[in-house]
Amino acid sequence: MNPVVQVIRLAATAGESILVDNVCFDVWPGQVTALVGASGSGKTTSALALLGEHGNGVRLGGTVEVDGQVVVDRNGPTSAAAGVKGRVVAYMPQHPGSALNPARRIGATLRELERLHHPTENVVVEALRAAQLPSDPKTLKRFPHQFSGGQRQRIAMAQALTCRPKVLVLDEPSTGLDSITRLQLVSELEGLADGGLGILLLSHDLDLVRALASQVVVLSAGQVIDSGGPEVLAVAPELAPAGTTAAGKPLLKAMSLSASLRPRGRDPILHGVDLAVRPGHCIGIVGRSGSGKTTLARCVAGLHERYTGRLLLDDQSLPVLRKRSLEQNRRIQYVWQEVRGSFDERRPVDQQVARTAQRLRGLRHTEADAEAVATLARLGVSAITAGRPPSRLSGGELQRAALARAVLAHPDVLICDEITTALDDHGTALVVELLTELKDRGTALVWIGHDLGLVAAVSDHVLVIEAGRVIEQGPPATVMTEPKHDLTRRLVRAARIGHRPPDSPPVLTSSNDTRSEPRR
Amino acid sequence: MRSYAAQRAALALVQLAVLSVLVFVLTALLPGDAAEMRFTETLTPERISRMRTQLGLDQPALERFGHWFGNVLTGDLGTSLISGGPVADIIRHSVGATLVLTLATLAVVVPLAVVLGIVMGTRENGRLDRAITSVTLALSAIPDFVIAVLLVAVFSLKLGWLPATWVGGDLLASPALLILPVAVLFGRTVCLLSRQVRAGTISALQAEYVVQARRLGVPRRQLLLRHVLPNAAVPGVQELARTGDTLLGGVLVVEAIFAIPGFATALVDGVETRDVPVVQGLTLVLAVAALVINLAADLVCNRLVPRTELLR
Amino acid sequence: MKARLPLAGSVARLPLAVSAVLVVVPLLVAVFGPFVHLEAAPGLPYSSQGVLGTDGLGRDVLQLLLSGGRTALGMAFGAVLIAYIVGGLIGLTAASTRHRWLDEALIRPLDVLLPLPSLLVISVVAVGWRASALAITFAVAMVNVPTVARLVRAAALDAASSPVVEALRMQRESWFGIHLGYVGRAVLGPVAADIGTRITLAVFLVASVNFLGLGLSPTAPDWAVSVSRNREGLLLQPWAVLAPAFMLVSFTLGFNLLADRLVHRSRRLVEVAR
Amino acid sequence: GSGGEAAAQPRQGGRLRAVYAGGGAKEVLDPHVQSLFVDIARHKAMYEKLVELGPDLKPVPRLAEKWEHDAQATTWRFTLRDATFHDGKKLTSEDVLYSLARIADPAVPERVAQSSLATLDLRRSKAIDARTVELVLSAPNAEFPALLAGIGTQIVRDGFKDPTKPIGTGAFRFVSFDAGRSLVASRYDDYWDEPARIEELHILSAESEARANAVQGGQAEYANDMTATFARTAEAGKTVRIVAAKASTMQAFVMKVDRPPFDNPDVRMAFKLLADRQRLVDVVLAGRGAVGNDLFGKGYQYYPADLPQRERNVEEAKALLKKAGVLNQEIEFLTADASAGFVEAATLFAEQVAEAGVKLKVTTGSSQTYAKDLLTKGAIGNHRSGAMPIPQYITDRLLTKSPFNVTHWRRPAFDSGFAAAQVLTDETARSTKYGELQQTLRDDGGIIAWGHPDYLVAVSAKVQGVAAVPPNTLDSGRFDKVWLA
Ligand SMILES: Nc1ncnc2c1ncn2[C@@H]1O[C@H](COP(=O)(O)OP(=O)(O)OP(=O)(O)O)[C@@H](O)[C@H]1O
Ligand SMILES: Nc1ncnc2c1ncn2[C@@H]1O[C@H](COP(=O)(O)OP(=O)(O)OP(=O)(O)O)[C@@H](O)[C@H]1O
Ligand SMILES: [Mg+2]
Ligand SMILES: [Mg+2]
Ligand code: NI
Repeated sequence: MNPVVQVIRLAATAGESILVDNVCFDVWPGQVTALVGASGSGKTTSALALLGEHGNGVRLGGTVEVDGQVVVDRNGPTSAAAGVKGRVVAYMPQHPGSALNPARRIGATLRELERLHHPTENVVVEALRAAQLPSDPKTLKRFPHQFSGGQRQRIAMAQALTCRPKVLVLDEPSTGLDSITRLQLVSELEGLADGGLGILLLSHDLDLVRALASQVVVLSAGQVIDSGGPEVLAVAPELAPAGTTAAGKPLLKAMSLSASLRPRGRDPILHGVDLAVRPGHCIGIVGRSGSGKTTLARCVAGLHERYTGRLLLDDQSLPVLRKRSLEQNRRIQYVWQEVRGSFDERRPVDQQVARTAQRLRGLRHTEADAEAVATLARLGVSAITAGRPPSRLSGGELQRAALARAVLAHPDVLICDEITTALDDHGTALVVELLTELKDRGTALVWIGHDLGLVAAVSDHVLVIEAGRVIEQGPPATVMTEPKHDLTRRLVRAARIGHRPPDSPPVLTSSNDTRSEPRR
Repeated sequence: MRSYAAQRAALALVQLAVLSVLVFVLTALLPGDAAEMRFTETLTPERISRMRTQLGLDQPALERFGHWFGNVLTGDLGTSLISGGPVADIIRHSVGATLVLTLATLAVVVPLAVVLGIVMGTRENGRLDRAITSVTLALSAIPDFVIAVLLVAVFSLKLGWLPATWVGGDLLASPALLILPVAVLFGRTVCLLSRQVRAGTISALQAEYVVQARRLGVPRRQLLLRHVLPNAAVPGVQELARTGDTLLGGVLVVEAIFAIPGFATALVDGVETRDVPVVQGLTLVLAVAALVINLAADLVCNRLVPRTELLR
Repeated sequence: MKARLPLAGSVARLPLAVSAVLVVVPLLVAVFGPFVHLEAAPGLPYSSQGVLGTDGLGRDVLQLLLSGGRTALGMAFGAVLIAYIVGGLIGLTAASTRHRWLDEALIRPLDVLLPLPSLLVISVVAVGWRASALAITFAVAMVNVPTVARLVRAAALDAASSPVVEALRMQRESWFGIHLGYVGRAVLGPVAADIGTRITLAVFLVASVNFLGLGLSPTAPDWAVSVSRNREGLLLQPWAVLAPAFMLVSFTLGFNLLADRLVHRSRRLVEVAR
Repeated sequence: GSGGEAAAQPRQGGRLRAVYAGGGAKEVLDPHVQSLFVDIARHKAMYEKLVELGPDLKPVPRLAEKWEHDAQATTWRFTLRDATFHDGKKLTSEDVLYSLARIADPAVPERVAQSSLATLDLRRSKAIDARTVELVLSAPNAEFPALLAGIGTQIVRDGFKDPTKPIGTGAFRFVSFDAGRSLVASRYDDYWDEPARIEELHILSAESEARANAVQGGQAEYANDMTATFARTAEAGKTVRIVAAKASTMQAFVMKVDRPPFDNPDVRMAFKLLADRQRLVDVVLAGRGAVGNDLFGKGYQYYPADLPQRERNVEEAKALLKKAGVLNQEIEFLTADASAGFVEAATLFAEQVAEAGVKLKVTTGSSQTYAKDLLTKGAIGNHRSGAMPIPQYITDRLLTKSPFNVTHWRRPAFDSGFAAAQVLTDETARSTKYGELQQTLRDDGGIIAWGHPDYLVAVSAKVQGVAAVPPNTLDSGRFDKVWLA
């Protein structure tokens, strides 16, 4: 059997800078080849070369041979590249949802691709089946916005499959997925590979790679530093769950908290959630995407005003943010999930961070600046980087700046909403270190995350939320090892991909996806 | 969807009712009344006041408005205070010319603007893009009455190629009558529209879904027609709906210069002669048209790109 | 109204200097022209006496040109200024209020006004307060208020409901800090893009009103009035029409080109910053 | 003289499109309600009056073949011509009586001739036979035939009710009408005074610019009431010919003699002396007109042509103004764009008056209400008058009870003098008396008649037989004598 894709000494340069250099890998039919590496290491650049595609001002070199045709040679993309697109290589971009044309019914696009590539066969139905979607006319008549996020991802997959390519390139398919959805993805991909498709997987999610790939190529700064079977990846250390330690009076209490989207309780999101955090304690909140975690956090932070129930800080009633006193404001701080939106585009990041200390702790300008720079440095963000406007910072850097902004208030309760999603292991470690120190000084933490291992490692008590209700809670050790609720069990089991093969095949019906109800 | 339509319709009814009151107040604020406007050197003041009584203008304003409003609810727009003829007739007479003019303009402008916009958008900042932008920009910068005066001077009076006025002309016999008026209205509209289409094309071309379609092997022509055009048309359609009012301002100038007996002229005449029922009727028709056009534009946009949010 | 896509997408191709000259000449004439007095003996209608000949009343066209810009441009600028003061205030208040009813009370009436033909408003004002520059200015301003208010509100609302404002509140930033420091600056962009087109539109509208004889007195030296009144003599003495027309076109053309350039520049800056 | 250059044999047939200043919705089809030029032209094509006016505004017979009156000029006997209506019915005395009754109907105040025919006593008037009618006046009036030639005196058919279905005795019969736009009429073959040569007549309405464009662009063959500037432009080309009736109408400034400062005769005289008539004629009328002598009706019957022409005299005016103490005062001049040249004349006059140290502040009002505003507001304004017999002008504008007395000239002596003149059946005696009255007016009245514009009609080169006569006279706007070469 021959590899369907051969990449030999691929190079990509943009002016002076070298983006990718001397990269070699093969893709075999029926197998998954994974390109792994930190953000910016050249994964996307390498993969797009299979289509002869490159960014503005980027030059390609080396050789890329796809299905016996040379698409890239020493002089860059060849004329054969156009023939490869779709028919041989299908590329799924990082956020497939946005790759669907909002103006066209999904059927129209699928049929169009069918006419283009396989006019005589009925590939659409087949592709939909492979992507686990119904193929009835009603579904085909819907527009992309009438599907849930998970379904949209599968539609993009169906589009790629309609071309019936020999190679499927998947760019970061697991970003933002909860563990159950991620598990579904694994089994979908396995099925496709079994059908003889060659898959190129680009990811920094090592667990996913471990579960799927038969070849792994590790990139770093545009160069291959290691390649071989999955064994080249170090086995992830099992994070030991932290035990319950500190005791004392609860610092923050929420009692039968219910929240809704619209006034007077219409469109409820949360239903009677109780919650208590002690000083120096960390409470972890997990749950599937869209279960209401952020809403709960925003209620506590005083940002979500449409709620009923009681919030107590030190046994004193806690109003919404607008009505909080300076002290109450300082004592509870929130770190945004979508960090980029929470920074003002027009001011340097360090100034925005320092402002907290000025406004909430009355520090002078220079003192505040110094403290901001120090905190950012601890988190691995240099002063030079932080002096830029937010648009020039990477997602990971911005995430840490947002944490610093909240920490500068010296809060008593710190709410962290998925603050490590854009971080690599090193960054995560720096964050955990800072938070542990805060905990030791008596700060209470509310930690929201979908990485169950990390949650278990940081928190003293875990809440599992589903559709706005707490369905299970307890010490992380208990919740992780003896989950009582069915969903918790599935979450835990699904989280273990790459560690140990799942003991039973996951359930793939779309009703398990809380976001899969078609929206109109 | 149905509740949306009902909501829009209810809002529209309220808008129309408030608008009627507003127009009535506006015209009531004007000095003089219709009887006075009929004053000529041969009518004595005593006869004028008798006419005022006959026209019912001596009744309190509120009563007159109530009377008018009640009639409108039954579908009767009343009679003109000046000519004594039914307002509906006046509207029917004047709407035709303006409609022909506007439709003819749109028939020229819309296809051209779409083509130009797409050409410009696909060649962003290229030489062609710059050339078209400069030309349309320059066209749109010339006030319509200046264009009109110059066009008439050159093409009708100097060269004698085209008719300069609708007086004595018959549109059916000589469609050339339309050329100059349309040419005047053409410049600004084509500029506004083509630039919206251009912007739409550029953003659609950069959109992830177009890039993705190209990656899946969709050829360029098909890409432009099926994937780019519908998305690029949305800002254009919205602009078109908004242009209505501006276009009407331009139409007045054109109607005045080419002596076209149209809507805008009738409206201004109505105001000048204090013919309140005529002004009310014309405004009502205009407002209904504006509301319908906006609703249609929203629906079309929603049809083109279904995610467009309907309410605002 | 949603923030308009910036009208201009591309760089003005003419060199900056040309567009600047196009704008500045009519502006200078408008501002300083009225102070210049030429010694021109009255002549016969449409004669070629003097630099640019005479108009239909035997007046010197050059002298008229110098005194006619003040109303032609001043009324438009005044109207846009008033529209922005009134509309901007309404829009900002509506966007920043926490009381939904206040927002509704401010914005709903504008919704109702939107289908009111501007033509009607202007002709009523023009007929009612004939020949008053102030009245026409106000009418043109009032016609623009609803759109300006909605534009400002939409832009401000986007900013005011963004997480940035929440973050600023979490930092206990003052009301002024938030509204002038962030929301106001966010509104500035769309407003700057809008002001360019709005001023040219206002120039057009004012000029059209004057042209149609609904505005200033027919013997006023205003550029648009001159074009209107002298077009009859276009073939006898073209300068009486062409000179004022050129001034108007020069201003709007230059202004359009400049606005186009500015909008493009600001967009490029944003793109570079990304 | 005639406009037609002694062309060859008149040709039959064709369509003539004539454009007049439009009145929009104000245009009417009822011949008794007319007031606009375009209405008059339209009705003239379809209807006729008993009496018409000659080129010097002297009454000439029309539907009335001849007339005679008793010694006091109170009882008038009109003999009708053998004419038929468009529906074939012969013209009779009953039609005349019906028409006059219809005009006088008090329930319809807009019938224009109501005031001028107020002295007609219909109850005592009667038909003598089918073609003789006797009209009796409540007060003697030697000018009665001229009144029957006034506006809105058309003879309609007995029982005529629906003005939208016009039936008259005129040279053209009605086809269609669209207010503010057009009237279409076709030749009436049984017209008593030689049927028209053209087949079809369109009378269109349009503003001045559109009229010019239409006649130049070949979309009309006849354009009424053109500007001097247009005439200048047209004469440079070949397609359009200008037919000018010299000095046919009047342009004037009117001062209210009962309002300060014009209640002082010295001020009135000073203003008359300040007007630079030649310059006004040169600029406002672009030279197409004659200077005025502060009197209406230059060239008409009863005009005192022997009075000396008033000349400009700034020094004398200054002295008078100083004596009256109005130097350096500001006076408001109320004008409007109601008629061509109004604002221009006002602006120019303000400059001329300024030379004597009086500031005239020109205020432009609404053109729609100007006629009424002039009557009630301000102290000085513009005035224009079309052609009409001098006695009628005086009746309408210069008597105590005149409805349109814009100068507020209310002098009992003048009134009685005029009344005395009107009953004089001897024309020479009447003429002398009128002359005296007019001299008082010229020296003491409030009218500064600065110019008499030519009445300009533009016709396309192929139109022949258009007479250069003042408006409102028999041959003006008369299309039955016109032909297309
Ligand atoms: N058009 C371009 N011009 C210049 N540099 C570029 C261009 N496109 C990408 N780069 C740079 O090339 C490097 C590799 O980019 P690439 O998108 O391949 O990274 P990646 O491994 O896919 O990262 P990620 O995980 O963030 O998607 C990055 O440092 C990036 O900044
Ligand atoms: N502004 C909104 N408009 C409509 N629906 C909303 C809005 N905000 C939240 N929701 C819905 O409320 C539910 C809870 O949202 P929330 O953001 O709290 O979820 P989450 O648990 O934080 O999810 P994730 O893990 O994806 O961040 C979701 O179903 C979401 O779709
Ligand atoms: Mg990438
Ligand atoms: Mg969330
Ligand atoms: Ni809008």
